[in-house]
Amino acid sequence: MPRVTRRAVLAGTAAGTAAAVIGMPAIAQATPFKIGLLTVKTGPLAQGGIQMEQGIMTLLKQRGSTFAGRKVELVSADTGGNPAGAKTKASELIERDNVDVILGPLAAFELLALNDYIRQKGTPLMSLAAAEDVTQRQTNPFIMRPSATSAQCCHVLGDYAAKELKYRRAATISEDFAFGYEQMSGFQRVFEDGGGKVVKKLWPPLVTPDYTPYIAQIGNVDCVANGFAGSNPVKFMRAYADLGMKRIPLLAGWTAMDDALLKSLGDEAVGVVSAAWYSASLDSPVNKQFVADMAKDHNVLPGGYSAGMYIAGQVVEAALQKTGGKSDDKKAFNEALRGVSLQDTPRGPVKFDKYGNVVGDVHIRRCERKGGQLVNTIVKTYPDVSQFWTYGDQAFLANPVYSRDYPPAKNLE
Amino acid sequence: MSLWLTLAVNSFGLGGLLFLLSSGFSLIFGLMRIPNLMHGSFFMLGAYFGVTLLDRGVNFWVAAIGAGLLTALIGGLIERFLLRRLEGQVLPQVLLTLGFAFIIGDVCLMVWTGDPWQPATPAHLAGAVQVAGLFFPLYRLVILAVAVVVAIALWIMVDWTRLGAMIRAGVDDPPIARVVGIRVSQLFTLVFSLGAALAAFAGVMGAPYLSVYPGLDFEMLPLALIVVILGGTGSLLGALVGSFIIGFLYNFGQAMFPDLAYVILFLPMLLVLVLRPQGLFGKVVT
Amino acid sequence: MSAVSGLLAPRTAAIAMAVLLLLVLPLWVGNAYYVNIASQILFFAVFALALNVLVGYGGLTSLGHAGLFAMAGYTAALLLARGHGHLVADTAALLVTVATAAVYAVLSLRATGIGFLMITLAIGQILWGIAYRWASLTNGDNGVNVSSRPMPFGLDLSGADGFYYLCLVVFLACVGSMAVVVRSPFGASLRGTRDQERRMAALGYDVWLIRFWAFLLSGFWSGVAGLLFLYYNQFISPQVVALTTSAEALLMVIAGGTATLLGPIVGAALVVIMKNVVSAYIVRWNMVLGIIFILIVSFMPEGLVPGSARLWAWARHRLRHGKPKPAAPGPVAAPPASGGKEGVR
Amino acid sequence: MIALEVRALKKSFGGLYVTRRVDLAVEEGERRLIIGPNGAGKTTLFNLVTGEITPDSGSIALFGRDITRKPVRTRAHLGMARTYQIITLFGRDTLRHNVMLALLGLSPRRWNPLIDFAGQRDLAEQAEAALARVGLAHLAGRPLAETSYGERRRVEIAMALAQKPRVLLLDEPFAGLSIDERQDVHRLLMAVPRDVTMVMIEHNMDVALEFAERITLLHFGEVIVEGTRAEVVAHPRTREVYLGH
Repeated sequence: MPRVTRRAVLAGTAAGTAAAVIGMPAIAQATPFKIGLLTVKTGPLAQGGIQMEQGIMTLLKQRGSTFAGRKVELVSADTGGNPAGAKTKASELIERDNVDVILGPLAAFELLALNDYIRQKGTPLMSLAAAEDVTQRQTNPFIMRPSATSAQCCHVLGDYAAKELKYRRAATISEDFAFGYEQMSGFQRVFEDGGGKVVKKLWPPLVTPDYTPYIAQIGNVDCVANGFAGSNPVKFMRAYADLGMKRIPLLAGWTAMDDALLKSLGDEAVGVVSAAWYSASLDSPVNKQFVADMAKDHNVLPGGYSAGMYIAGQVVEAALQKTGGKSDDKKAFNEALRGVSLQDTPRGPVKFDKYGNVVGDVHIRRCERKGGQLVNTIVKTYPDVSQFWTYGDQAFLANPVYSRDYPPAKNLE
Repeated sequence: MSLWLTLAVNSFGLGGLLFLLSSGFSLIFGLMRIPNLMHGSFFMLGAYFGVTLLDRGVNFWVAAIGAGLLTALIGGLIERFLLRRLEGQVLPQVLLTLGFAFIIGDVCLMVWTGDPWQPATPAHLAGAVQVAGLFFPLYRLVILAVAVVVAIALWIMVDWTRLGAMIRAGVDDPPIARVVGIRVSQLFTLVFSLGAALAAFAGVMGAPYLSVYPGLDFEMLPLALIVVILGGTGSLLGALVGSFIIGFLYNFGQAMFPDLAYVILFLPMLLVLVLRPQGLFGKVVT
Repeated sequence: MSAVSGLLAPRTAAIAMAVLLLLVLPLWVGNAYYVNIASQILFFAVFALALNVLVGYGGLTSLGHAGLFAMAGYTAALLLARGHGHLVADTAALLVTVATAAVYAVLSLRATGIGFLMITLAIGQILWGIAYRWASLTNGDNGVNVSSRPMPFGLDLSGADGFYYLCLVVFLACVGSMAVVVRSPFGASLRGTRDQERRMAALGYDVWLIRFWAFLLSGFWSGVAGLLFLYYNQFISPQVVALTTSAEALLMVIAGGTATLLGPIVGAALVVIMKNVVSAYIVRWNMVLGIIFILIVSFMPEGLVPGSARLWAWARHRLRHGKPKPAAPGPVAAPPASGGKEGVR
Repeated sequence: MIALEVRALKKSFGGLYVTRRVDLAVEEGERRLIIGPNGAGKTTLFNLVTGEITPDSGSIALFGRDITRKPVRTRAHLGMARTYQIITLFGRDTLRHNVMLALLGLSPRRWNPLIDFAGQRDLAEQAEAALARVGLAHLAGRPLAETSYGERRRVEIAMALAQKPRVLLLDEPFAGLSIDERQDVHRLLMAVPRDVTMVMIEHNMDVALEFAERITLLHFGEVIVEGTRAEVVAHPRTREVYLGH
């Protein structure tokens, strides 16, 4: 019987470690509900990954690690921020730890590497990563996204830039990978539909020690839209200001002006207009509680990475309430997840379209300095924004997925 | 036109930073023949030390030099107690320096978290110089100036002091240096510490515009490698020229041939290695 | 010497036991996750063994092998993505990888020692730069997906067990071929060029050509490992080509023990287990891995496998201190004449 | 027939002539001794002859065939073998393995990756025969690292002889040996049949005088004196540059 003993020991150790991680007493109940968190705790992407873990831990602490009367256990896995790691760790969570649901991963390329595997295993996954097609043309019945697709906020940003700010000529700059392409394409499409022209598109690589060679190419435009992520926005905005570019207004996607980044930014960020699905300054009781607990437990101002996982946890909780705490029937539980509709989340009301992607508010914020602190002040809210913007799913899905070449940039100079 | 000018000026700024980073690497590599794969880690560690000191309100230059000294101490200890015993054994040296690179990277993540740190550019060095309607960040020019000062200081040290004479003797012919009574082991510790200090100093100098974040170590390491290979190991002039060549290749490569930017960056290194293994300014070692 | 035949029998038995254990491993661990980890160890071991041909037997330390590993993966992935079949894609991948290895060899064999290390590193970085930035060709950071694993002879490899057995077959083929090559005249020549390059030339050997063939052999198995990696993940991205992958492979070889067959396998197991299993329990696993490397350098600079053998011999000697023992405790008797550290263990 | 002919050989390192102008003609079967003080260019001459360094000008011929531009390994295949002043053997391997490597170097089997090297009976037997010739048969299975210096010198010679060379170049084969060992090696060399032409470098003239019929005295990269044993010893230049101190 070596087999049974060995596995039992390992499972026990895993549970103990997970409990230690979330600072809970060990859970004695027979079958706790297991949440697997696919995050990044080492390497260059660790910043966002650590925030993800803090977000879900805050929710669990608020709920005393109990959803719908059932004990909840968190198993955290570090992918190291690369696709191969994500694959291995997903397999660890599903096949060794038998988790009931996965939250994460962080990066689009991780999610893309997992898509087929999740489809095959049928364990529901609540993604933070934005790889659009996973909830569009390659829709996966087990993947949901309570955060946003890449373009979901940038559609709004394009609309605001063209209609409210009346910009006519824009340059875009973002990392040379799917998340960047999808954001900037979304911006371009709506901005150009609104009468603007994207005249320059720049794609620095994910790792760029110095953005000057790119910024120097920007030229004569009314505004610059950027979609940087991770720690890159900090570097980019400083270089932008250093090169005397602040005379050209800067627009930003949600990761580029995430609230969690504010503490790393200085005056170069003042005045930047961003579109985000979450803002720490949102005035609702649930958000105030979330912000307060994050400050208390982790001494941070939460941004989308934390909020995304907090909300993903709320969705799981709501589904468990619907099933009466049961998750044995994977199919029924997955149905319950996809049918969740919540009013009170830190970002506001949340519901899901039939592709598993969230429909929710998107906020336009302007960065200001208030009492010495940088704050993203909400200036306008677009309610119930869908991943398809106003195009409708049929029409939207008839086109290819957003990429470096689609929609074609006809106005480049 | 303005684009080219901006790129050119920026190339010098980046070149200056690369020189600060790679001059120490060049000395270590030239004198001790150690492929110091933790040189990028020294850069990152120094930068973190620097931002922490700056956060406490320490003067920028004091922070930069303090970070250099702290890192020199760490580097010196590693050399004295571990690397020393591995003289001439490339494989264990690789294993050891990589092992420390892993450890330093993880310690930094633990201590300074994954958040990017970007200290404000020191007030007296901030701002931009406006020439012909173009903005050049003053700070890049400051880095260039500092690099030139450090280059001159190193040049004086290597060419005019007794220590420098010993280093030159060691670079040119280690066995002979030993025979003529140079205490090579102390010299090694000293040079290794100096290399670590220079890397850390470069880290602090770079922090206001590169920012500091996990992974910075392995971004900088290949750059230091290319510079040193290009210029020639153990040659300060080589490191200086190599730094500016890479500064230019980086800037113009990224702007003009983004698809092949890294090929453009690494191809010269390969060509030099294959066609002129001693580097552009290195001496032939017989 | 009767001691030799006396030692050979237990070795044969040990090898048989090891193969048997590997065969029943999926039944024993049962859990797909651990079977997958075992598969990873096997194909990384193939990669490390491939690198060991140069590092261990050739004395040529390559820090650019990720380029070869990924060249196979990318070639196959891109061909599959363009609608070619598995057979075509895999064959082409191996051919392209061997051709790339030839280019590596022509460029890097102008030097030895650190010069060789630097040239291979430079080539590796150039390939990384292409994978990373030439997005129209390689899809850049988004990587390339492979929708299915092949089904050779109708065997289903989509599950963990099926794929494990594929890895095992390839792994055994690799170890077997390495064992044969190492003991062959060619292997002896290669080791000779490592120890005494000038002398080998004076004895009539073509040192350059010996190293060239060794590079191709190393490239071939690196490519095979790269293909297994691709099919295991069904995905490849520029991170695979990065310097860290080359460094990791080199660490596997050095940590386990160069110029042994078992060393790279043990090294691969160490790194894979640290990365994947230990990381679930210890958040700071990178630090632990770093500390392990430093401990190995400090106490077993020749690597875990030869180091353990030395300690074991030493301990045994201490236990029977009444008996005089030859000065060099050294590795346990190797087959006659192939001698020394390089023996098949 | 002239076995080894060197004409107007010139080699300089960084402007410094190590071999200024050397002419040498060694008859087939001859025993030639090349002497000269330290720095006379003796080892450089050997390295030029074996091809480890290329001359600036001049030519080298082996049995009338020009080999000036041939790589080292080709010269080995044409029948040239050498021993080294500083021992360069394979320390981790057995004596048998060392000598087998020498045999393998001239065998097309060296490219074979599939057969078992240690199991090549014919090579092993030849190797053991070569070891027996130098009196080391009983140590064939011992790792080289566990043998004495004198034994290693003899392994050097065994390896060279095993290759059945037509021209054998010996670089200070007596260096570092005790008097007894010298005599052993000396006897060994005297027993080499006449179909092997031998050229020996020796720093110390006394040791090897009786070995050679003809002697060449090298000084500052030039041939100063050449002739029979008696002629060279009697020559005033010899006393001046060499025996004088």
